[in-house]
Amino acid sequence: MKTLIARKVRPRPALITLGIALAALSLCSCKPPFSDRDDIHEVFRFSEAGAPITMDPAQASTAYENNMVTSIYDQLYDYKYLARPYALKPRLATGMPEISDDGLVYTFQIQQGVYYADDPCFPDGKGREVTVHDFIYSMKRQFDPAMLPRGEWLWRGKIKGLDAWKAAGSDYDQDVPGLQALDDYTLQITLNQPFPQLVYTLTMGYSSFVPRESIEYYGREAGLNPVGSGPFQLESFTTQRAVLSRNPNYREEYFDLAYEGYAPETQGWAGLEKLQGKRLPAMDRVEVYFMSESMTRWNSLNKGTEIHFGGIPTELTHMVASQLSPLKLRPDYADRFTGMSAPDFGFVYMAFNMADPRIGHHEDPEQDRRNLLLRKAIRAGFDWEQRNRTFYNGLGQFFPGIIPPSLDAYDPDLPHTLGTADLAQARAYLQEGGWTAENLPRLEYGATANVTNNQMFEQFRGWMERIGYPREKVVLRTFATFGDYNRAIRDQEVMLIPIGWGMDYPDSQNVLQLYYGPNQSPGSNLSNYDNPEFNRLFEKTKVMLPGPERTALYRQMNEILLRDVPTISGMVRTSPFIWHRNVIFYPSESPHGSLLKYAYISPKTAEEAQH
Amino acid sequence: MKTILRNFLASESSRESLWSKSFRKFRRDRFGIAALIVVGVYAIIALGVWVGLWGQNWSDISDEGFQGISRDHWFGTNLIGQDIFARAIAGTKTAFEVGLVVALSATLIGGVLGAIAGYFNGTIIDEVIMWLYGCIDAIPFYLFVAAIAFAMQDMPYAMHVAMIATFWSSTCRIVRGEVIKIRNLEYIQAAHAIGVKPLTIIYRHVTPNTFHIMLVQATISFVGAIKSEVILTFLGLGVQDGVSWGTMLSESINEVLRGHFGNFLAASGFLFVLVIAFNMFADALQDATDPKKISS
Amino acid sequence: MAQEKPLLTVENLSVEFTTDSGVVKAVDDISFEVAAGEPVGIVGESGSGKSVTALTLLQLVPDPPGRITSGRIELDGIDILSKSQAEMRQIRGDLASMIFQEPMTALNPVFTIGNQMTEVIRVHRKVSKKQALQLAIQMLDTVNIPSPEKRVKQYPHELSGGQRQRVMIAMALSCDPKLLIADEPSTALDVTVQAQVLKEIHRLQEERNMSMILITHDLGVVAETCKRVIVMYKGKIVEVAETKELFRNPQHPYTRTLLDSVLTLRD
Amino acid sequence: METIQYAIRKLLYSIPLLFGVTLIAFTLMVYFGPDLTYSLLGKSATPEQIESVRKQLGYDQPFLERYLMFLKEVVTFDFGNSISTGEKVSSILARTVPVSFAVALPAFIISNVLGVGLALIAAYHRGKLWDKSVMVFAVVGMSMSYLMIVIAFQVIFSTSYGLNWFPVQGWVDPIPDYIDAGFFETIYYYWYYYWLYVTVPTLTSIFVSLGYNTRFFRAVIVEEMNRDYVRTAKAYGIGNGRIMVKHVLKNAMIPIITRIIISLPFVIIAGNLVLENFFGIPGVGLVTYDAITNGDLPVVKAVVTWTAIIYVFALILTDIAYKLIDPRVSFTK
Repeated sequence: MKTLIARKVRPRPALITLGIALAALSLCSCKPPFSDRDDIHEVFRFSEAGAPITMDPAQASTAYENNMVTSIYDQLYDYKYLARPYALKPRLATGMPEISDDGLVYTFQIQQGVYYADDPCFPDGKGREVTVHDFIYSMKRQFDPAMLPRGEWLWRGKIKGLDAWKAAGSDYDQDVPGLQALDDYTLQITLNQPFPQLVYTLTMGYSSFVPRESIEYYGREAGLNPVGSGPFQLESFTTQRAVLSRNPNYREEYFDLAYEGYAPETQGWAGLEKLQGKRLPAMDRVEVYFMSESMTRWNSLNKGTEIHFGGIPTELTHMVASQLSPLKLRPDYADRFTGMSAPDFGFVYMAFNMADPRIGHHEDPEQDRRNLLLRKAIRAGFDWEQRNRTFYNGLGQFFPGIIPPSLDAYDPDLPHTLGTADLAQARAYLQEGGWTAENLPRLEYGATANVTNNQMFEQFRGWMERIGYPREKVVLRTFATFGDYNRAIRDQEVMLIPIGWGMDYPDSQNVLQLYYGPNQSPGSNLSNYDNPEFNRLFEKTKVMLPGPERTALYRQMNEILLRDVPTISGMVRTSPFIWHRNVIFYPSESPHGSLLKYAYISPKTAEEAQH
Repeated sequence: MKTILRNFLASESSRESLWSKSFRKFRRDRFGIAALIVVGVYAIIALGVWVGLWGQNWSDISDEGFQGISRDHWFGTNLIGQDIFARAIAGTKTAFEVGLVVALSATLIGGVLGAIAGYFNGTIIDEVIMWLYGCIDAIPFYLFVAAIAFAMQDMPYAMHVAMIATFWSSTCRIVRGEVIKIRNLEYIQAAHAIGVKPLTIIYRHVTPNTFHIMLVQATISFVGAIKSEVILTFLGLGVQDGVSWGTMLSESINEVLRGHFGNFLAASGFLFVLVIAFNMFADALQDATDPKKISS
Repeated sequence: MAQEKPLLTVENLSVEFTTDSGVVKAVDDISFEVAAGEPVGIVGESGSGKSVTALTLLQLVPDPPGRITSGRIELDGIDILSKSQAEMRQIRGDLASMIFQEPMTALNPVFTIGNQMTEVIRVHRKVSKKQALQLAIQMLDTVNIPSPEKRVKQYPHELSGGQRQRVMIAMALSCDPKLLIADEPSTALDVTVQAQVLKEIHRLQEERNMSMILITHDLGVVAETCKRVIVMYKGKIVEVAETKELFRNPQHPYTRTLLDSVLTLRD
Repeated sequence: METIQYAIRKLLYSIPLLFGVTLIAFTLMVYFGPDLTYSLLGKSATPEQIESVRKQLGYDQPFLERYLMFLKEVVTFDFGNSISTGEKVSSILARTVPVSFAVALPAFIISNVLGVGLALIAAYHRGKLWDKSVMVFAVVGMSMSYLMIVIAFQVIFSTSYGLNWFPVQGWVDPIPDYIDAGFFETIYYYWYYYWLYVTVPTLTSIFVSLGYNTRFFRAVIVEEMNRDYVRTAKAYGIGNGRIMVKHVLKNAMIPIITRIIISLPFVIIAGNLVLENFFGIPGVGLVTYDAITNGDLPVVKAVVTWTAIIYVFALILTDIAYKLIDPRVSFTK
């Protein structure tokens, strides 16, 4: 047996080589597919910090949502692209409304021959013509609780019969006296009392023209399947990205510089002439990316190939820009980007919960007086100027009271010293009120849990320590979500409420209503401020047409707020934006929504291409 | 009866020798000792913060943010002008607090439940405990922690509770397995036979034999807790009012691109050194207390 | 026989172990010879260094903690200690084979008997899988395992302890080693099975005319199988003698205590 | 047959587990979870509106009623529509789970294979330099915070501050309609973009998990190497490499496979929310996290339930794997 079997020569043990398929990684050196094709569509890529949740005009309420809704749906009016201060222009309406002498009846004409985008919700998949019935339907939806509407408060009690319609059970077959279609293209709105801001509200996404077919066809998923007559239609939508493509049924609209309020001396740098005469939307395809991490957002923009337009993260502003107002980019960025700072159409402020007897209104007049002094002391210790420097690159703009500089009732003569801390004054107030480290109430500062809020709180605590507040008496109450924070505010449980207000239209009424007594939580009066004098003035101005008389009253109300200190306000934030050099764009914060149709990537000239 | 007693004594003495042997073995592990010293230094730092010796100025703000490195500010200052070094020092206390609270509670709960489950192996008690940790294991960690943190929001210990609620299960599983083994040993059977009450057996004879496992598990939980704290804080579920390395790292995310590495370096440096020391300590501890390794 | 060169020569072998409590000399300067075809017993209580000696013969002492500090081993003219691990692999299982004490764990539980046996055969012999399996079945038959064709497809846990030890023997002998080292081959088995297995080893050793080193703590086992006995105590060889001579006239006091224990048990 | 019977029996046994998971999830995430009411209201709400929304969300129902509703959803696998977007939960999962899976899978496979490989190398050279290097690497890897690695890797691989090889964020687009791509072009297109987007997240998660995997696998393998059969194999001249790869590895497979399979459901369903957040990947991790933070209960309920179900299946799968590996395992006990 032994002879039969040869001794085997053992091979050396083969080394266990871990051949991992990292070959895939080498692909970064090869060419992207289709990159040599010249018919690849140019896409405008836009980034935002947050994502829309729904695109149903009845519900869309955030800036992100409004941006989408106004790109997809048409409203009666819009703002001019370039005019500052903001100026209205008709969108679906053919002109400004005819208003009756008593200011109660508005008559609107809309364009004929405007069609919805094609969609399976229509009988043969073809978009039908837009009529004023769609507007009436949309307004009724705001008063139908089943639609979970969010814009109802704008028109509450204002349109004749609409609240009664809601009370009667929101039956869409029932007529509303205040919303009448005289014919398919003529709309008549009748008000209960004058509402000078009505036309402003008709630019908002809430008042879009919505085809009833689509809402009924898509049911609960209507918010994901918007069907409008606007410049774009929604191609796809995930939590990370929305893709908009040109609505082929979109009416002919051409860009006119002069009409949009172009001011060559201040806007000439933006290259907007290249847009002149272009049919809108200027791009076939727009991709909106939602990136909550500002680091990701910036990396993606700075790369030069991914995102065309975005904001500069606050933390990086100094690295990117040599000068902020007006924005001047550093040379290495200026080669690639154009930039501009645009002030927010809104502001941040810190409200005191006046319903909290520890700091707000108090039955006992003496305690009420002491509380006022405490609020004054806190305001004197609050350093907007430093907050601006640390969190807003000094780009923010402080304003006393509640009327921000972008509104005509803004009073430039108000004391701006309130914007900087005055420690001596603060301590004097505390002393006057008999407040000592022992008897000072605990300050509870509310916020949703995140890093920036935490830092803002710590800064606030630092200020309070400076005016003599013991560290342990300034505490942070965090909330996991904004919804929970909001609930606590509306339940009047939060003592110090740092919050922001995004304005809905350029009229001070929109901000003064924040202190109107009947608007107390759960309404928009988060401070739960209630002053009969203020309330009386508010009711008086509510129905007044714009004019010097109303402006004077607005200013008077603002001064009452400064005197009573229900709030420490406020600051208008300004965001620096940058975009690739070949992109033609002029950014703005709300009230604008539908800016995306103006975004344009200009083809490179031969010279530029060589460069 | 005599033999039973002798067995008892033998087991007691062998346990004693196991600990002294482990100690001897650990003492020879140079890495282990070095790691322990590092952990000790951190513990002293944390203790100092706790009693108020240093790191008390972590919340003081100054007018200028992002100051560079100077004698006053060893790692510079952060956005709102707070001294990063003081914050890192104060963060040590937070880390130890989170680590200790979570490690001790989770190990205690896991150990006790594991011992009970193991001792009553096969009975309904065992089934219930197994069911409980089965359920917890079936829910993804971050979802579970986030859910607890939300449900308990506004309570300063929400994060701790969340981590304890998830961390105990692995200790419980391991201790249970070990106890099932121990339970079948002669002397436990004997104790049982002479009528010693089950709880007494568990307390006197079973749990002491799982201490080495619990010790190692506690070190692992400690590291797990301070690492999870970072992610949870980043997600907004962690430390709310106070300072931790997690807050600092979250702050640093947007600072590194701007070229301010103070927060990032301080927090990740402090965290990294502690975690690596703890990991090495845990390793050395495991080596030293592993009876299999002692007998060989 | 005496003039012939011995198959195995061990000279001045010392092995040390590093333990928690310091360095221990497991084998201390031992020398012995095993002639071709000769069965030799190594006897000693546990810890006397006999197992370590056996492992050292095939360079199987784990290093660390074990370390061969001095000595020379010559097996069939090969200087074992100068060989690399790779070279040793060709020797193990082929020139010299080993049987272990614990048949329950010494076989890999997750492979079939046939798989494990053919693997050993194919490591040393250039044969096909089929041929190797054939050989394995033949070997199982040789060690008197009933229906070996069936057995090769079974897993270790499906066999009884005695059968498993027979499988080990079959495996050890499958490449016709010149030296068989049996480390307590029967200790873990039932008393009745013990005798059968020992008889089997004895028979095969004689049939094949192998040299054998039988390691045991039980002098009784040696008495039946080995001509010569080496007694080890605390790492040292304390006595080497013909088996009969040893039983009749033990020289070393330790041997006498060992003998006493055998005799008392037999009583 | 025996296996199927076993699986069915095991499934029945897992009903209490599912019950427990749903109860815990319900109590924590639904009953005490975030309140969506105010997110669904406008800027200025009236108490009646609040009441109406709470009613529509079912918040006014008692605990038991709501839990029973949930159980009914579990039994019928119909979790309805997301509260916030209105999208069907099933379509959310269908859209996002494959993406998370595609992102997690390469990292999962590579880090386990690499982990086993490194563990084998370390165990093979136990106590030597190789072992020590691997273990130091593992401990260092384990000691780094996830957040640190994500930040560093994004900067290093994807930005103009670093190598700039990969996109910062994003996910594979379908080929545009107007391009008619051939079969191979299509394959190349998806292959190319898939790796383009998945590489950096993959490297990140490999880096994060490799240390843990290697250490665990090494411990398992070392323990297995001390077994008697290894000594036997050695004594019969079988090479060390072969012993490691054939004998030791197969025996060590049971703990290895347990770890791998048990972690699989979390990889698929729970996704990886930090990664998805930083790299802009439309996966299920982020959707779930958003759902928890927004209080979008239908999504949370669906994800938790599905995870638990898949977890149970994974447990059964591990038991079956045991049987395949270890002939001693029997289901009939």
